[in-house]
Amino acid sequence: MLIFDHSRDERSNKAQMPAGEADLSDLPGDRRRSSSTGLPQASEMDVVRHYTRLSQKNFAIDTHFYPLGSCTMKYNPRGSNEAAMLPGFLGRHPETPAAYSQGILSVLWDLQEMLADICGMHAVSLAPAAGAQGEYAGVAMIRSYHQAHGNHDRDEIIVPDSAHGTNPATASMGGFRTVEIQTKPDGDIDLDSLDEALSERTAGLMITNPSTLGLFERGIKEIADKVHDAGGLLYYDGANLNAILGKVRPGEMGFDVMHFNLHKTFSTPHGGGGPGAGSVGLSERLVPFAPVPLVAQAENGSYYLQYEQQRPDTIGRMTAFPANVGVLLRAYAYLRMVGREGLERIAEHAVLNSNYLLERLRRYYKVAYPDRRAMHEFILTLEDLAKSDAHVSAMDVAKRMLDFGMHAPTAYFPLSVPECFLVEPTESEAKETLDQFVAVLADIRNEAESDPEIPKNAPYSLPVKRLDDVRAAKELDLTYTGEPKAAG
Amino acid sequence: MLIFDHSRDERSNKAQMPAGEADLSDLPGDRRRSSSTGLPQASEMDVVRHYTRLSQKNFAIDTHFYPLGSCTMKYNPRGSNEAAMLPGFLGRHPETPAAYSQGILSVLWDLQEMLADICGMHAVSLAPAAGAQGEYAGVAMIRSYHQAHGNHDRDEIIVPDSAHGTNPATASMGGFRTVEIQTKPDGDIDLDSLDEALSERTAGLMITNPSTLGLFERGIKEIADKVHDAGGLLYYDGANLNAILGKVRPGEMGFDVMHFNLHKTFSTPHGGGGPGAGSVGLSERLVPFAPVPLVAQAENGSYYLQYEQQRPDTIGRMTAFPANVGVLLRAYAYLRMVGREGLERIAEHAVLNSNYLLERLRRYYKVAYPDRRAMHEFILTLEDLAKSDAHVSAMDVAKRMLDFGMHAPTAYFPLSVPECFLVEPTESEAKETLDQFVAVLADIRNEAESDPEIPKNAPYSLPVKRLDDVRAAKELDLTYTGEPKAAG
Amino acid sequence: MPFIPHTEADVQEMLDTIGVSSIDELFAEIPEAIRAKPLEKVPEGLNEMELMRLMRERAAADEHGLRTFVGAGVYEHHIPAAVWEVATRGEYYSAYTPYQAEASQGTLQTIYEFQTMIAGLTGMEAANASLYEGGTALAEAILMAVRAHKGKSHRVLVPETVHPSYRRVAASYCGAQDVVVETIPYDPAKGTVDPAALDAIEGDFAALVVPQPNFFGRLEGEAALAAKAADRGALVIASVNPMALSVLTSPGEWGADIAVGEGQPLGIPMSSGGPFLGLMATSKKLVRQMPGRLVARTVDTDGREGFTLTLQAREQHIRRAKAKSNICTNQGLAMTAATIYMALVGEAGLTQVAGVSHTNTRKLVARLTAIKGVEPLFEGPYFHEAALRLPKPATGVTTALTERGILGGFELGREYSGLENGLLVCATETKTEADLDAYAEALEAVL
Amino acid sequence: MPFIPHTEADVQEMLDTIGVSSIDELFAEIPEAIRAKPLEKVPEGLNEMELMRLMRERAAADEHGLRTFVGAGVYEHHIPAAVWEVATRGEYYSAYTPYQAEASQGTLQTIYEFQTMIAGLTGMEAANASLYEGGTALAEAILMAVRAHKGKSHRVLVPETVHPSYRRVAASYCGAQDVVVETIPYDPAKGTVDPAALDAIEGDFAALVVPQPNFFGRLEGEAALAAKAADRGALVIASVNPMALSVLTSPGEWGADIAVGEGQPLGIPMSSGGPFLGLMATSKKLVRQMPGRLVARTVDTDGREGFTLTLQAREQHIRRAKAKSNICTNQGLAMTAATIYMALVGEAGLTQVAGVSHTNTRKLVARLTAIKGVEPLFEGPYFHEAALRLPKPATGVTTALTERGILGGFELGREYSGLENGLLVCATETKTEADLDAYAEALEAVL
Ligand SMILES: Cc1ncc(COP(=O)(O)O)c(C=O)c1O
Ligand SMILES: Cc1ncc(COP(=O)(O)O)c(C=O)c1O
Repeated sequence: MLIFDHSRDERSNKAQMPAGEADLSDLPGDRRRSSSTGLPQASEMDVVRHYTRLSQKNFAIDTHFYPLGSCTMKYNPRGSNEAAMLPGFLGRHPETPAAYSQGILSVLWDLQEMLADICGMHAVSLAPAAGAQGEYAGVAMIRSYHQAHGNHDRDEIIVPDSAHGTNPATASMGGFRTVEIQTKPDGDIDLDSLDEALSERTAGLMITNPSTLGLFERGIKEIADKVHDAGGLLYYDGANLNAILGKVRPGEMGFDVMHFNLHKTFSTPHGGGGPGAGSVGLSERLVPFAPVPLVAQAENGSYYLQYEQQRPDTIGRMTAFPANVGVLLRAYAYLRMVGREGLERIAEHAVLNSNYLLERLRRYYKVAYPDRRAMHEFILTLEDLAKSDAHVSAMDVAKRMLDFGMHAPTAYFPLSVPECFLVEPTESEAKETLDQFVAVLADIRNEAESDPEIPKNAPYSLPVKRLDDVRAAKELDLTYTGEPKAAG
Repeated sequence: MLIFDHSRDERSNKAQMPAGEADLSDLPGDRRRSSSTGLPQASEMDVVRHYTRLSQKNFAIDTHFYPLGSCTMKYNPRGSNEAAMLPGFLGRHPETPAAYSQGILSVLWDLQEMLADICGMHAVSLAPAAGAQGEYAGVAMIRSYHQAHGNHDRDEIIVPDSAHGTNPATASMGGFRTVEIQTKPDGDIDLDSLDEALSERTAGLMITNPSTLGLFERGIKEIADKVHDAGGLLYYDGANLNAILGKVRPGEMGFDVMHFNLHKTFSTPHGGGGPGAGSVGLSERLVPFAPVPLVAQAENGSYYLQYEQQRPDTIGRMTAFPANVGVLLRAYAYLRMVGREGLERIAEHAVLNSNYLLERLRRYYKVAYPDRRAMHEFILTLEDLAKSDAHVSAMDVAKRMLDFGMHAPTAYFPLSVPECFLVEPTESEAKETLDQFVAVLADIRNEAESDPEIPKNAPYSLPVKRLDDVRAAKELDLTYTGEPKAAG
Repeated sequence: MPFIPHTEADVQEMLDTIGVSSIDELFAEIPEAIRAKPLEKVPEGLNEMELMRLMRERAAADEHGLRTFVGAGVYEHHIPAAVWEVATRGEYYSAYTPYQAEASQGTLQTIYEFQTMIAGLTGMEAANASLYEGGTALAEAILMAVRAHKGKSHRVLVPETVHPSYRRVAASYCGAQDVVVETIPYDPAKGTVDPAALDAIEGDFAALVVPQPNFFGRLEGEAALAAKAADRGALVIASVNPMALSVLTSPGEWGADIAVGEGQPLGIPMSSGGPFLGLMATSKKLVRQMPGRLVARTVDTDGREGFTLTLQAREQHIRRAKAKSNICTNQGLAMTAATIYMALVGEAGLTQVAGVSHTNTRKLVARLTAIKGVEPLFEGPYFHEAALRLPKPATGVTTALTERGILGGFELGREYSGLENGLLVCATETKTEADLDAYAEALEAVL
Repeated sequence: MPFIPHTEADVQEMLDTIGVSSIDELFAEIPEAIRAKPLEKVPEGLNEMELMRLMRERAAADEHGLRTFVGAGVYEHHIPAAVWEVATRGEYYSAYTPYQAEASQGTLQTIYEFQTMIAGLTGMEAANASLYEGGTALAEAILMAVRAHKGKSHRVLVPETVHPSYRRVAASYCGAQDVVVETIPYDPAKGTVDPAALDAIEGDFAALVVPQPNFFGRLEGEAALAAKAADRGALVIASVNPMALSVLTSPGEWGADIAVGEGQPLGIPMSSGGPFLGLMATSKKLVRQMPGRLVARTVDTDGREGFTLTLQAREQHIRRAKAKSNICTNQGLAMTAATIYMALVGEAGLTQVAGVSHTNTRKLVARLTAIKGVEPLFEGPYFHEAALRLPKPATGVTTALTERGILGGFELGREYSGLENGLLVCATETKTEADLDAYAEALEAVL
């Protein structure tokens, strides 16, 4: 049932109807809307009931194990939410003068400082709204840097074949051509392939470390040297930072610029797709180009925001208003609760959970990089099962898991490993839960071999059975126009 | 899975662990606990996940139609909750001096005044914690009144056979003997039976009007006169006030004392069993005996609480601290949003919904009082079905309804009608929902007649199937001791 | 109107179905003579925005930034954010009493877990699903003890060290049933009841109430008291603070037959006095005498674990005039919150909260008694709350303290004649060193 | 550690299973040379109680009780309590992007409803599941228009009456892709773009942006502008406030090909600037050029209605370097809140909120222009926000107003040279008559 089905003409929710006069007589008649907006007119109770029931149809961290690789689905502390929803923060208009905003600005300043420390870089800008926008800020700074140095021909960004889609997409948005390099069978970057790719057109290299294969790139120092020698800069995709918090710092690995995914590493949370925050860390040479605003401290110790005026070489603004402040507040709250020592413990237990699962699952599934130590996540490949007579794909196994009350791992990413699962348990999950997960995956392996139709038609116990994606794209029913969806 | 299954020795939730020193060395060793409390030691995430998932196993107003007769399951405005949870209210210690508490006291004063107006009585005390406690306060006042008038022999309270269980139970707690009187076939109280019951031992009569049969007691004036003539007082059980808000006032019907169920009529909400508030309304002659505290206004206009000192004839305190203030705040918020006119509209639409359902269900089920106008609720009797060859009881039909996503009406109450359903839709429900409810009940009637095993084994789609109450009482497993519940 | 979904068309259709021409006709059975006069005190309705403006103003009027050092039965503890975020989920918040078990497993299992936790804390075998609050819980325990007493005595002994308001509630509840609540005095030097004093009391009694810690924060000689009562065939009712139970021996261990208390410290805000949470636990033997709802674990027709209300024959809706109590609506949501609180802090956390609170109170006592003329009122151990003697009447002192932002404590003279200079202070885990210093400075200044 | 459930025994067992002797060994592949130095700026962890104390202090530091009369792209509207109580339910709050459709029907159906509502408001055929905020939504629309433009022009015309910060974001986004964002000046008397001015602009362009209302609150000649752009083969991008769409003709009706805007007025708190909600809607024809997630209604294998992500080939995770945008994480939770908001207020409610806001601004303008020397900056109709000319520079005036508790408006001189005396004011439905009076009094006093 759609919310529109609860709607009736004339129905209205009086408690949400402002009482004042609504005199629109000064608006010219030809500007006045006469068509319906189509917004539903339902009772407040029916709205609450509808969305409460809808929400129950989701799997979420608060209800299920959710080992989605590359996404760091860890516990989202309710304390962070409460702290971020304090009226003093929520009710502040972004145009409020700094003199009346020292509370929030002090939080943002502290966060900048802490993040800079964590990434081992010179400065941090909190401006970007998500990881991908952080990447955009990063490549824009790389571009500005080269231009400032008179290098107008550096128009290539190198990315490994295992890179997340946002990396090449961002390179394109930044006006760069993407050059893809290969991964060796052991999961490290193929240095020959890198050598080949590097040239005087190289603007930079974007990588994730640990990589999206869940492996620590052992040649990182060599890679950094090579790129720097070739005149390029190194971009660090911080999506996997959880694995190395307090253990290794991107700055110390040789990276020049990076983004954090605060909604992953600092658990702000995911919200069914967002919002996030993609704060960027910068080495000293990139600081002039940082996206604005930056929080700065005046001589008298008070905080204020710096914009284009104070930072003429900035790549500019990422959003019309300062940043996803509510997300930053949650990240700050989380970081303060976790603390210095806690950061290392996070990395350690995330890696421990991942290696434990890997070890236990080896018996049932093929590990993509069996001889490597996994970091916070690892890859299984189900190619054998998919190519067997059973023809059970990673998708089938993923769907079947849902019936057992487990969210599936990321499937079919990275693209470089066929029929893969990228499994990231995070440090939040107890051993009992991991053991249950192993049991479920073992059972499904059994089913797949003995009765493949079971996984192939899964799921059975969810609000819907398997959905028809092809029909979705063909009919492209993107908005409700009053028609029920006919079967068949 | 129980919360205790998520527990492990040594596990702890550091975010909720105060950091200070815990030095108990001054406590004598023989007083120090060495045994385990058995509280679980689970991670914060597992606790949140556990109770989030548990909650999903409930039907509730926010998820389902819940036409529980006598319970007034109407929409619980989220705005009332937000208003009551403001930190200024929540953080106040009850011993805070009145001078620092004018905000909350002004709310409580206003609420006293509004409730007194609504019930048409002289004063209101907000002290009682729930309806039953309001009843207790009422009978205690009746007792004090008679004693103050030298009538020490009035030790009987009269209640109709359809009365709610709390009425006779309260009479007993108040030291009274309960005398039961009959209801006529038309649902009104049998005046002959009343005459017979009345005597110089009569302390009072407790009734609900509309009665628990959902009928307006037409003889109320006569009844009141008879009781008063006999020297008794009239107690009004306010559980059904929703039906007559702004239409009839208990005081004007001749009642001397009453309780409100703020958690019903004013939607504060039910909370899975409570808390409630059972504020009492009093006629002038009972005011001296009112339970304390009462909110009073000083000469200078400021508010304060009156206790035994100012009110020496009080029946005393109902609770150690003033009242269920959080519930009172929600009732106040609700009342302010609804407003004067809204109160009448509530009564009207509650009665409309009830009569509409009654009319539509007549075709499928036997109406207990077919010739009477229903008020906010009405009774069906399923005796015919239960006594038919199908042997489908009201309980079976109730359980089957759950499968259709409808909470069952109150069943087997009032006791005076066999195999009954007491159906109270409330004003919050839209016609569409009522129509669906009719369709479901019609379907189940069909099932019951054509395939009685279906309702008799229902429900099928809930977290559990029908539960074994007999075994529950026999084994009396009231606390978890680490044993799983064995099947069989 | 707010919260009414009907359109005019709906109303017309419904009236047509019913066969009347107006809503008014539906009220035709109500005699004209008793129709209500228009309400005078209920103002026009507000929308939610207006309501929130009004309520924010009223709430803000009470935000004076006072630092709370008063306990006296209500304690300011930290409440984890998750407690009320989860407890106010619609499925808990807007459900009724779990009468339809299959559609109420959430509430029912939560109660079962709560019962287990309370039984664990009190060291008893069974606990109910809540009573209104600590005072009525004590009153109900007294009535229960009288019901259960073999010798059918109607006399119950209640030390003066029991919370004065609890004693008042007990009086309100018991008088009508001819239950005599008799006070036992305390030793003015110690602030506790001398167990030997019991020997001086003659005649039968149904029960003895033992507060632990008592209203002064002092630890009673609970085991000795209990033993003496048991020797005389009386039941023992423990009146306890659940927070204290994480560090003190449990009533079950020192011989209580019934344990009652106020659950407010377990995640319930001080909320100006309520809603709170009445706790009651007892032995299996006495469970059928216990008032209030009980949940049992059982199985469904497939043999799967499930939860349901049980022993309902004790309750008013079945037993009516013969019920164990008239209680119906209880404190469900507060019970849910307390369960989540106890699960979140866990065994170790509760001990730590209690321990830090106790230590903070000790530190406060040390700082305050360092001030000239301030000394402990009683000798002997206390838990997380202590009675001090000031050099002058406490009432004026607390007023002056409040002006300095300190809610300084409970003035014992309000309840105990002779203790006009007595002040009962408490510092929970929420208090910092700076808070303690601020109190000491303020007190020094106002004395 | 907080939020880590492992016991020592767990860790030991897990290490044994893995076959290593310590956690450190798991990090053995990381070269020693690059191991991190100890962190210096991250303090010791706090527990939740300490955190809340800290955060309450910081939040309280910003509670100055200012009355907000500034809009300029962010508007203070009442947010029904139900919006965030439901949106922060764990199932919405802690879910990921709905990639596993069957386990994400809650989020997916919510998006589908949101798409329907936004399409309805804008009068367009399709809407996406959100972009970051209004500024990036405009930037993405410009890039999209360039992609879609038949003539392959890389030039886009943007009036100066578009929000200055939006234009800055567009510049940040477009430069690298050689898209030229060209400014069109406004008529200084009217505060709008003269449609005739378009005729003077030579050459091809891919798109024209039409703000409605524009940054000054003024209504542009939207239909004329759109018609002129269309005539020249350019696409029309509407940049709109969704609140205004309940009372103004929709972009779909006046010829827009793409409509973008800031969804903040729909139940999102001002939150110091975010998270907000980028809106984008377009025609079916252009939907394959649109960035961002899309949800379609489809059926499951039983033929039952269900929802799933669709046209993912536009997105980075499939199309990579050729994707329509790099966006991945969007503003999901804000989208959920906006959907609930729109459902709660409904068609009539949104019109009423817009109407009362507009009327309040009119009343404010009347009161303020009654003050000597204060007059409308532009002639012609505006929606719920108006530019005034003060008798002196606005900057000093707003500072003085703030000291009197009034956040008085946006100083236009900050963005428009020549408008140093200009002040952009706004009064939403949250403002009472008393608020309006207070502003007028304060302004009179400080001028
Ligand atoms: C490896 C990697 N890089 C970048 C991103 C993009 O981050 P965001 O979704 O915050 O834009 C993701 C997110 O899924 C990712 O996993
Ligand atoms: C008719 C009637 N009277 C009294 C009560 C008792 O009220 P409470 O549950 O608030 O104690 C109820 C509640 O169910 C009731 O329905």
